[in-house]
This record gives sequence, C-alpha cells and structure tokens, in this order.
Amino acid sequence: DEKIKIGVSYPTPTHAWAAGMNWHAEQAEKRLEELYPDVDLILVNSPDPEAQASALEDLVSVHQIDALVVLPFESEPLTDPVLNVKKSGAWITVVDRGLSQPGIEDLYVAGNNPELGRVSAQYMKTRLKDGDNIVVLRGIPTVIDNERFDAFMAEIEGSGINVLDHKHANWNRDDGFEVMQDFLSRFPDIDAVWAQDDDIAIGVVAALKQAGRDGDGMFVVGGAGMKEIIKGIMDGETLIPVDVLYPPAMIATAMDATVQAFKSNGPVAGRYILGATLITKDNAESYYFPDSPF
Amino acid sequence: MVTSSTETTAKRSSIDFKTIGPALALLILCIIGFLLNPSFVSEGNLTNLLTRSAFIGIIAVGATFVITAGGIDLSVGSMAAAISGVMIIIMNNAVDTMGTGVATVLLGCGCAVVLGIGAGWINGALTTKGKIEAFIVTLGTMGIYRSLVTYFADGGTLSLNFDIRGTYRPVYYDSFLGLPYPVWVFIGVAICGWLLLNRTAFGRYCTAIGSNEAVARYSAINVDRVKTLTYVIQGLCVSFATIIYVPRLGSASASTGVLWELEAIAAVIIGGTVLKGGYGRIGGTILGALILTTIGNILNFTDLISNYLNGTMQGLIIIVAVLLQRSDWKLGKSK
Amino acid sequence: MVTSSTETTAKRSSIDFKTIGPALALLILCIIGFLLNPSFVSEGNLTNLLTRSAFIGIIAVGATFVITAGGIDLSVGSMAAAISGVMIIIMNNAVDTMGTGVATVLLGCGCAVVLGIGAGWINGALTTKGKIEAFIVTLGTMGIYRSLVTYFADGGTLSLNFDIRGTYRPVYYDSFLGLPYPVWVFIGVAICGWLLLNRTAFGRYCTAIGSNEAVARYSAINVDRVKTLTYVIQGLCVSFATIIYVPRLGSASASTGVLWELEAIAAVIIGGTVLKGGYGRIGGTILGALILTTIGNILNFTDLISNYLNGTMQGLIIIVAVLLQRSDWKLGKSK
Amino acid sequence: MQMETTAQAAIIEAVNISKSFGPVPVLFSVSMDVRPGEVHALIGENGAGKSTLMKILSGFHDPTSGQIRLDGKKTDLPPNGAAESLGIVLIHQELNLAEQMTVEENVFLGREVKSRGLLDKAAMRATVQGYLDEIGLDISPVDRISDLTIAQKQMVEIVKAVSRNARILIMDEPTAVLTEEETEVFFRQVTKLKESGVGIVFVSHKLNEVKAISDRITILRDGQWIDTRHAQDLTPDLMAQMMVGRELSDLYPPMLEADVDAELVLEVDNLVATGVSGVSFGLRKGEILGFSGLIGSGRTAVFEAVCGLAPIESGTIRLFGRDVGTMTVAGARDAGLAYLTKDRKEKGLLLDKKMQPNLTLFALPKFVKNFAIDRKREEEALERAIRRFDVRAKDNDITVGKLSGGNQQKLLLAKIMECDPKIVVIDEPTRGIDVGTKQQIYHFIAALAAEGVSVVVISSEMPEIIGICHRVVVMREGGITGVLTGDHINENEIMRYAAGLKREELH
Ligand SMILES: Nc1ncnc2c1ncn2[C@@H]1O[C@H](COP(=O)(O)OP(=O)(O)OP(=O)(O)O)[C@@H](O)[C@H]1O
Ligand SMILES: Nc1ncnc2c1ncn2[C@@H]1O[C@H](COP(=O)(O)OP(=O)(O)OP(=O)(O)O)[C@@H](O)[C@H]1O
Ligand SMILES: [Mg+2]
Ligand SMILES: [Mg+2]
Repeated sequence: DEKIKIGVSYPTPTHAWAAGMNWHAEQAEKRLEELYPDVDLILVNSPDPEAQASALEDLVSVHQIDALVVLPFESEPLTDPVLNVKKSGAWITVVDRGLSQPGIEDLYVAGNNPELGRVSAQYMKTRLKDGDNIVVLRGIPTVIDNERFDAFMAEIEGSGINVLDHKHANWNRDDGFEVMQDFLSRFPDIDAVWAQDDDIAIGVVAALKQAGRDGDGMFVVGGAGMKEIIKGIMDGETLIPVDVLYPPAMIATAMDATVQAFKSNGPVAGRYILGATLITKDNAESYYFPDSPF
Repeated sequence: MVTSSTETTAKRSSIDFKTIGPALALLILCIIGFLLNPSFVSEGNLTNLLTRSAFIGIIAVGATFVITAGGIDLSVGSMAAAISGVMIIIMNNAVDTMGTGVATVLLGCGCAVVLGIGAGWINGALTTKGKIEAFIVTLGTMGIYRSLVTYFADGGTLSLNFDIRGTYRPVYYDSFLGLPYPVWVFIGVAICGWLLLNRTAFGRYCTAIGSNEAVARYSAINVDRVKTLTYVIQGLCVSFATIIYVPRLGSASASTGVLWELEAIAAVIIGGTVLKGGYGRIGGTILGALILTTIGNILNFTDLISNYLNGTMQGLIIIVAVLLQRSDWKLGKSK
Repeated sequence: MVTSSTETTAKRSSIDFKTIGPALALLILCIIGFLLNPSFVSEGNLTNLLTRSAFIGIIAVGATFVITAGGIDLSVGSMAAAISGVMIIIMNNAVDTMGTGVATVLLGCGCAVVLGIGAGWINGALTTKGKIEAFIVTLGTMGIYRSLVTYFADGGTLSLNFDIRGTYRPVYYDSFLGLPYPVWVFIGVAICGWLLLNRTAFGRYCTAIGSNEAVARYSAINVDRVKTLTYVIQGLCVSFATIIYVPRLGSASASTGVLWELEAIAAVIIGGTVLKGGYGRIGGTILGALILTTIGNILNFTDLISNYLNGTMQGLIIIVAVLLQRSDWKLGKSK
Repeated sequence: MQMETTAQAAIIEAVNISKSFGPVPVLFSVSMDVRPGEVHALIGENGAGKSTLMKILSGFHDPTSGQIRLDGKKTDLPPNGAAESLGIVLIHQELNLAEQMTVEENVFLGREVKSRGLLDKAAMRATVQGYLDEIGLDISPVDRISDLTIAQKQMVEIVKAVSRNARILIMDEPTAVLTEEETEVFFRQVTKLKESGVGIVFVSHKLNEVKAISDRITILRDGQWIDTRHAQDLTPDLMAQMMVGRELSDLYPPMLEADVDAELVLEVDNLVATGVSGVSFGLRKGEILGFSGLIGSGRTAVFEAVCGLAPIESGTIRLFGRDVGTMTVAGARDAGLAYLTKDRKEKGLLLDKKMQPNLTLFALPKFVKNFAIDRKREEEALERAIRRFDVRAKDNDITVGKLSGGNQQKLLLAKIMECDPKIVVIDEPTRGIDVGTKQQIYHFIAALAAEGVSVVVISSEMPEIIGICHRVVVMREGGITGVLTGDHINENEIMRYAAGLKREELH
C-alpha cells in the first residue's frame, strides 16, 4: 500500500497573508487526504531560506516524496535545492515565486506581482488627477516588492500624479503606522496612499484617523485580500474603497493540481497564473472567507 | 597637590561626558532632523516621537535593572507579543460575560500584568535556581513566547473585538495636558525606575551584584532573589508597554515586537549602562530610547539616503552616539 | 568529613558533566530522532545534518574565541550575507576577463577571506581602539552589513552566474571519502580552532583576557591586539562559512544569515563556554552546533507538533540541554 | 590557670574545629575563644589555616566537625555574612569591595539607612564622612572604589567593619597593606572599640604589631593549634619560633657591598606621568634600590610608567644604555625588565585559574616550541617554582583564588621570576607573607643581586627597606625628595624625607 507522498514546503507564517496560505494549505490537506486515501500530504514550513533548503533535503531523504509543492522563500537560493529534489525524480510544483532557472518545475502556479502594482496604479489614475500627491509604503526589500513597486511606478508615470516618497513598511502594521505618521508630519497634502498590502493598510488607516486626515476623499489602496478589508469594501467603506487580489489560497490550487498530476488522465503540467483582480463593492462577496485567518 | 587637582578635573569631566554624551547625541540628531525638514519639530511629530519611544523606553527601563545586575533578557520582544496576544484573547472572550466596557479592558490589563510578572519570574528562576546563563534562558524563552503567539494567532493576526477597541483606544490616542497617555506612562515608569535604582536599597543591591556577586553575597544580600526580581521588573515593564501597545492597532501577530530586545538593550547601553553590569543609569536609558526612535523618525523624513541604506545609517549613528560618551575623547592620545 | 566528601564528588562530577553534558544532550536527541523516524539515522540524513551544521559550526568556532576573550560579535550573520553578496558580484564581474573556471571561483574565495579579515578587524579595532562596548559595535556593524547587502542587491537577490555555479557547485555537493567537502572544512576549522585555543600562547592569552583583563595586561599581553585578533578569527571563520555557503544556494539577499549570530552564540554557550569570558571549549561548541542543527532536523521529521510550536520545542530543548550540564544537577538541593 | 579565672566569659568560642576542603584537611581540632574587650591575635605561617578559621568563626565556612558557641550556647552560624546580625563581623583578607560603587555605598551595603522606604543618602554620607575624618582618610564618601589605592581600599574595609556595631570584629590581615602611620591610626580605632567591649580577632604577619596591640595570642601551625598565651609572655622572636617550629636565624641576609662603579642598567631622567612629576634616578647592576615613601607618593606610578603599563608624558628612560621610548610590557620583559604588582588580586593572578597557567603567563613565549606551548616544560617549571618559592598548596590542582594569601604572593613572585629578568621591580614583596618565608625572600633578593640582577624594592615596611637595600630613594607627592645611602638609611631619615620635612637639593 505505497502511498503517494507529496511534500508541501512554504515559509513559516509571520504575517496574516502567510497565515491565510497556511490555513488554505491545511484545508486542502484535509480535503485531499479524505478524497484520496492513498495520498499523503506532508506540510513543512521554514523560517528562512537555509532552513527551507534543509527541509527540502529532509523531505527527500526521510520521507522519499513523489512530488513537491514549494512556495520558495526566495527564488534564487532555492533554485538549486529544488533542482536536487527534481533529480530524485519527484514532480515539482512551484507556487508564487518562480525559480531563477527555467524548466525545473513541472507546474507553476502564481499570483501576478507586477500586475498587482499595475492594477493598483490604474485605479489610482481613475481617482486622481494631474498634480495630486500620493505616498507609497513598500514591503520588505525583496524581489516581490521590487516587481510590484516597479510596475506601479511604470504605470503611474506620465499621469501627472506625484509620488512624494516611498519607504519600506515591511508588510507590517506597526511599521505602516509609524511610516504613515511620519509621512503625515512631512507632507501637508496627500491625496492617496498605496500601501501595497492589507497589513500595512491597516496601520496607515490608524495613522490617518489619529491625525484626523481621513476625510476629504483621501483613500488607501492595499493588496492581497484580507477578510476584514474585503468586509469593509462590501460595507461600502470609503477609506479603503478597493483591494487588489493576491490570494493566499493559491497554495490550495497548486496542491489540487499536483494531486491531479497523479490522478487525472488529463495533462496538468504548465503555467497557471492567477489574475490580480481589482476587488470592488460589486465583486467583493465572492472573495470573502470569514473562517480563514486572512 | 597639583597632580590631585588635575586628576579631579579629569574625573569630573569624564563623569560629565558619560552623562552629557547621550543628551548631546540626541540634541545633534534633533538639529539634523530640523535641518532636513523643519516640520521635524512640529508639535505633531514631536508627540509621535515621544509616544513611539514609550514602548522601547518602558521596556528599556526594565532592561536597565537586568543589565545592571549583570544579567540580560533577550525575550522581551517575544514576551510583549505573547502578552498582547493573550490579552486580546482574554478580552475577546470576556465580551460575552462582561461586555465591552472598561471592566473588560481592566481585566485585560490585569492579566497582562500577571503574565508579565510570571514570565519575568520564569526567566529569573531559570537563571538563578536553574543556574543557566541568562543568555541561554532568555534565548530559549524568546523562541517559546514567539512561537506561542504564532500558535495562538494561527500564524496570522489576533485582533481585538471592535467594540472593546473603542473603549480601549483612548489609552493610546488621547492626551492629558497636551501629552498622550503613553508618554505619561513612560514618564511614570521612568521616575519609578529612577527612584528604585538610585534611591532604594534594592537598586544598590542590583549594582552590587552586577559589580561583584561575591561581595554582594558576602554582604548578606539575597542575590538570587534580587536577580529574580530584576527579571520580574523587566516583565512588569513589558506588560506596561503591552498595555499601551494593544490599543494602538488592536492586534498582535508573530511579527509584533520582533527585535525589540535588541533595541531595548541598545537603548540601555547607548545610555551609558555597562553591559557587564555594576553601573546603571535610568536617565541615560530614556535618552537612549529617544535617540533610537529619533533615528528612525529622521530617516523617514528624508529621501536623501537610499531606503536600502537605512540600516547603515542606524548602525553608524549608534556607534557614533556611543563614541561621543567615551570618557576620554577630549584628552586626545593620553591614555 | 561527610560534607567534604560530597563536595569532592561534586567537583569531579562537575568537570565531567561540563564536558559530557552536551554530548549526552546530543545523544538523547539522536535517540529521539531515531524513535520518531528510523530513517533519521540513514546515511543520507546524517550527511545532510553534518553538512548543515558546518555553517553554524564554523562560525561558532570563531565566536568561541571572541567570547572566551570576553567579547561578543552580533554581526556575523550580516557579515556572512555581505561577504556572500560581494563575492557573487566579484565573481560575476570576473566572468568577462577570467571566464567561468576555477580561477574565478578562487578569486571569489580569496576576496571572501580578505573581506572576512577586514570586517573582523573593523569590529576589533572599534572595540579596542575605539573603546566601545563590543555589543554596541557589532550591533552597529550588524545593521551596516545587512543594509549593504540589501543595497548591493537592490532589495532583491544577488545570483551567481549560472556557469560559475556549475564550477563551484561541487564544493558544497561533492564528497571526499564519503564526507561532503563542507564537513571536511568544518573538521579542519574545528581542529585548527582547538589547537589554537588549547595548545598555543594565543589561546592562553584569550582565556587570560576573558578571565581578568588587568592581569593580562600586567602579564605582558598585548590585550588590544589579542582581542582584535579574536574578531579577525571570527571574520575569517565567517568567510570560510560563506565560501561553502555560496555554492549551496548560489545567491545572497537581505535574508541571508539572519539570526546566525544568535545561533552561533547559542552553540558556543550550549557547548559550555562561559558568556562572560575566561573559559572556552571548542569541542563543546562543535557539539552545540550539532545539537542546534539536530533539533531543526528532528522537527522536520515529525508532524506530531504544530509547526507553529517549533520555536517552543527549540527553546525548551536548548534550555534542557544546558540544564543537563549544570555541575550540580545530581545533588538536588544540597548547596 | 590564672588566665582562665580572671577572664570574663567568652562571647564566641570555637571548640575542636576541624575543616577539610574535599579530601584535604586544613584544620585539626582547633579551639579558640574571644572575650569582650580583648584583642586576640592569631598567627601562623602562610597556609596554616588562619583565614579558614576566621571564616568558620564568622559563618562563611561550615566546620567539618567541632562546634561554635556563642555566649556559651552552641550555634550554627548563618552563612554569607548574615552572622552580622549576631554581631559578628569579618574583614576578609582579600579586599571585598564592589569596585564600581562608591565608598558610602560599600560601607552601607546590605544595611542601608532608609527613611520612608527611600535611601537616606545624606545621613549615610555624613556618617561615612565622620568615620573618614576620624581616621584622617583623605577621600570622599562619593569616590568610587576603583579610583582608590589599595591602602585606601583597606581603610574603607576598616571603616566598613567599624561602622557595623560589632560585638566580635574579626580582621584578617588588615594591616598588610598599611604603612606604619596608617597602622597607628588603625590601632587607635581598635583600642577604642576594645574599650567599648568589642572582642577583636586579629590576624597579622607583622609580629611587632601583634605584640603591641594584642592581649592574647593563638598560634597555629599546619592547621594544628600550638598554643594560646598572654601577649606579655611572648616576644616577636618567640612567636616566630613557635609559628615556624624551629629557631629562626637572622631575618635579613648579610649586606654585600654594592659595586658603586657597576654599569647603570636603568636611567630615568625627568619622568613625567600620571602621579609622577619629574623623577630622575639611576639603577646599577647588582644593586638593590629601595623606594620608600608614604602611600600614594607615586612609587608605583613611576614603575608602571617605566615598564610600559602607564603612558609617559615626558622624560627619557635608558635601559642598558639604550634610549627606550614608550615600551610595551612585553618589550620591557624582553629587554629584561619585569614589574611585580602589589595588587595580586586585581592585577597579579587569574584567581579562577590553576597555578600552572598563572605561573607561565608572564613568560609564556619562553614555553612556546613549534608554535605550541610545551606542556612538559610548564609542568617542570611549576615543580621548580613550588620548590624554589616554597609555595604550599595542599592540592596543586586548586584554583589560585583558593590558595592562602601568602602563597598567592609567592606564586606571583615565581611568575615574574619565570622570565629571568635582569632588572626586577618588586612592589611590596612581602605583603601578607609569614616571617619564615619573608626571610627566604630577603635571602632570595640578596642572592639575585649577588648574581648581578638589579632589584628595585618598593615597600611601605621600613625595616625591610633598611634591612636589604643598598640605596633608598624617598618619594613624596610624585617627586623624589631624597636618596639615602649607607648609614643614612635609617627610619628617622626616611620619615623626614617622606613627610616633606627635609628635601635634598637634587643635582
Ligand atoms: N575554598 C578552598 N578550597 C580548597 N582549599 C582551600 C580553600 N580555602 C583555603 N584552602 C586551603 O586551606 C589552607 C589554609 O588556607 P588559609 O587561607 O586558611 O591560610 P592562612 O593561614 O590564612 O594563610 P595566609 O597567611 O597565607 O593567608 C591552604 O592550603 C589553602 O590552599
Ligand atoms: N593610572 C593612574 N591614573 C590616575 N591616577 C593615578 C594612576 N596611577 C597612580 N595614580 C595616582 O598617583 C598617585 C601615586 O600613586 P602610587 O600608587 O604610585 O603611590 P605609591 O607611592 O605606590 O603608594 P601605594 O603604596 O599606595 O601604592 C596616587 O595619588 C594615585 O592615585
Ligand atoms: Mg590568610
Ligand atoms: Mg605603590
């Protein structure tokens, strides 16, 4: 009764988005193992790239996995370790962050980081006019952050909207709060804020309310699709009127597809890019998971 | 006689620079801030700055005791996160029975205090009774508290019930005599800390233990108890910091309080307390906390420096701030 | 007579347990690992484990010197990241002129060594000549090195040229006599470290300085030079660790080597070296590094425990491992 | 005996006390009692067990067998100085002060004066100031201990003890680091306490002092009780004989005439450094040069500057005719110049290490062969040193901090001599050393000089300066006030220069 062993490796959740991903992964594990008794999913998370590389080694040497679903901490450092798993003969599904070398993975499931920046910028352009001012709160300095930010700036360019400054708020509420406080002290006229991420957005909103500058059509655009934010959009909140989707549930998509690679008679290999949908009052309902931690 | 008088001056001035050093560093920072952007000295910004430094400052007051007595506590950041988390869980659960009023908030704060004291006591007891190096004990509890909050929050964020947040909010956002409440708490903790360290026998015992444990023991001081108490004080300070932290954003997550331990220790040492123990100064610690917060604030006020180099600036400023208080910097090469 | 005889046993056993403690802890961990999953003792897993512990182990050997001489170095993790980054940049740039062969890799390694020595020297000089607390100096350089690598990588990741990686890969992945090269490097560094600390005048000087700096000075020891050298050795160890790290992941980023400093210090102290200095043991450090790696490995072996509680397990195991080597743990309450 | 009948009841009695550290016995059934208003001296060779007995009497050690009786009742003394609450106060042989704290903080450590829960600093300062004034010590209650000289630290210890309202005051070699003048001040305090009914136990190797101040004297030898007698029944010579167990010949070796034409090995010209203002002198080959003066007169400071331990502001130093600028300590050692510190605890020995690493630390390069330390030679060196300097440790494996004070001093001397210096500066060579060993050390110094080694002896013990030195330099307030030779070397003359009553016109 050899089971099909599938390792699922992703970073240890330290912020809400990752926690959501973890929740969806655990849901998918339960669901899939119930559905297919001969499938064993092994979930491992790691606090840093080295640890993740080690975890991959352990999945091969100890659990002898048949397939790997991996959300790499970072692309570059995990390319070789994933390649090593590939060499052991396992099926490889890469989620969210592509490896730096093409052709290793059998299946690629990802959100679209540049698209997230672009969609946010496009929304800004619909709401703001020439000469309006925005500030940007970025994430942790990483490739993801660069992709989002560069696409955002490229899209905003030429629109006449001024980006006053951008600082890293590390996808963290506290940092979002403090950086926004300082932006508010520094710039008397801000029309909108791109917070890039819903955690940052929550900190930003707290700072706006504290300074009493949450009126006059000022708005914040976050990203990812946190349930509280989506609830707010459903309720017609004006301070965060929209959100750009970057769903943590993509890990479940990847796990489903990977199991199908063993179960389905149709082809599964390939690339599966999720859209960075703009969530508005009209479509918010379908992105609301009240039970997820995110 | 000639010798002795020069000696005295040398000693005097050295004492002065130990004290004035951090104040000078802070002043220079403020001037730089003002030059970069005059709105640095706006009332709003200064209030933000003070309020922000309250967290690290309060924790650092506790750390001053631990370090003065020759210990170290790496667990404070995680402890703050864990206490915030448990506090939020308790308050959310109390809503059904106690409502969303002041009583629930007080219950939460009470629990925070009890937890802080308990966590501090665990660190202290493991160090003294368990006779394990404080570094290892608190490195261990750091990991434990951090992972507990992650566990409670399921890897994500614990959020305070919306209505309680309304009741609790003013603790962070409201002011009294123009100063926000957190600043008052900070001032209160600082004054109590100062009195305790400089005006009570307990403070002297901390210094004595840090200076020479054998001497302290031979003076019939209950070394273990005093050391344990320093950790308890540290825990209590962490719980005060938590009590004013939670109403700010009403949430706690695995990333709450990350690296606060290093910031708190840095504040203590920038302030002139000696890491090996035996010499502590609360006033310096307060200045140290203000310096650290101001550095971060100033870096947000300018785009002259690449965002990526923030860490470099921070590191340089910390080193320079400590260089400023070297006792013999005026004397040139001699000694 | 009764008292006296227990005391002797205590002393004897204390010496034994200081040495045997970490070994015992490691053994128990291995048994637990085997019980959880017999493939823990598979050759593949043991090789992985040894190779992995090489990084922290090599860095911890350097840290043993720094700590023995009464210092501390918090910058090692960031230093490793910065050296990796610069090494990658240099090798990538050398491709045009030197090709993608062994020469380029050697150039990179050479630069790593020079950088490691330089970075260590900076830490040492600031501590000794600048007379700033080592904690503050290395906290500062920790921020500086970390932000430099972020800056070089433009916030992202620096990747080694693909062809060079092919040339360099074997350094991590290939074996000699059944042991991967990193393990050989680890063994080499450990032996050199042991000899240096226990068999040379330099090692004796480190111990003397950590034990009492004034006595060391009066004993004709050039205290500043020896202390600086301990940081240089630390830097050198970091560069060795980097040289075997780069071929593993072929990249460097802001998250490279985060918290390695705490792991290295933990390994040193679990191994029985005293944080305040004056007493160092390389053998213990090696065991400490193995213990830490094994904990991580075992936690990957089982899903009995919620992933979120990994940190709790780690913390508990570290504390227990150190408790095991308490000199008087057998004697219960007496004394 | 008559003694027993007239005596008041003892406050504290040690009855048949034995003590072993591990398997090593150091006291064998020793008995001793202390009565109110008496000074009871305890004398014995280094390592005889005096400090151990004192610690047992004050609760810092438990006796292995035997009992302590307080006011006639058997008592288990509480540990760690808590016996103070019973009125028993010990001044440790090794200074026991928190270096980073102030004088006042140290004096009141553990029993601070409080008013309304807070410290009453003013009151404590005033009290300490009162004591300091009374004994004429020119320091302030807010001075840090680390800024004081050893002698001042010892006086602080005495203030600390005196201020504690003791019934029994036990002092382990309180006068070892004091000059005669300070000793007198100290004895006045003792007399006062004695008159107020305090029982005083007093350990010293200065037998004249013992004779002068004590009422009764107990002699220990090798952990055995030898005798307890009235002071008037003993002379210093007799005491020495009872301690050592044999007749002692002359304390000082016969003085060999120094060769006044011998080459100058060390010339110091107009040296200025911290605590030193314009000092010039020369040292000849094979000469024993004494440095005398009051405490704080700058003797140590001169040689710390010369040996590279303290920075030099100006002046020249010529070593074997060669101009040397600022030397490192290692440079000085390699040139054949070695300095033996008087502060053995803070600057001399690694107390938490064993004897062997301590012995070879100063001369370590000598023991390096092929980059490694030659352990066999180290062991041989230790054996040699133990023999040569008569270091008595019952167990050669104990850490140096557990050696008796005198034996630490001998080990320190051995450590410095390990590098075979051509010039050796010995700061307070016999501090805490028993008469027997003192004699050995004096002969040792004389033998060194006879071999052509130049020796500088810095000492606050006048007889020792007079007994062994060819020439004596007297210092005062950082400068040299006089240089004495031949018959001019006498107590009177030295005192007059040291006190500034007389000043030689120096070339
Ligand atoms: N804690 C200890 N452990 C082991 N041995 C000890 C300890 N304390 C003292 N000793 C040993 O006990 C013996 C007696 O020491 P003690 O200090 O009582 O001598 P002493 O008479 O005071 O000598 P001195 O005149 O040199 O001070 C010495 O051999 C010493 O090494
Ligand atoms: N490194 C130093 N820094 C500051 N002051 C010093 C230093 N060294 C010595 N002094 C001061 O210089 C003076 C001379 O001290 P020194 O120790 O040389 O006197 P001494 O004659 O050897 O007396 P003692 O017997 O007390 O050692 C003292 O007032 C001392 O405080
Ligand atoms: Mg003694
Ligand atoms: Mg002197």
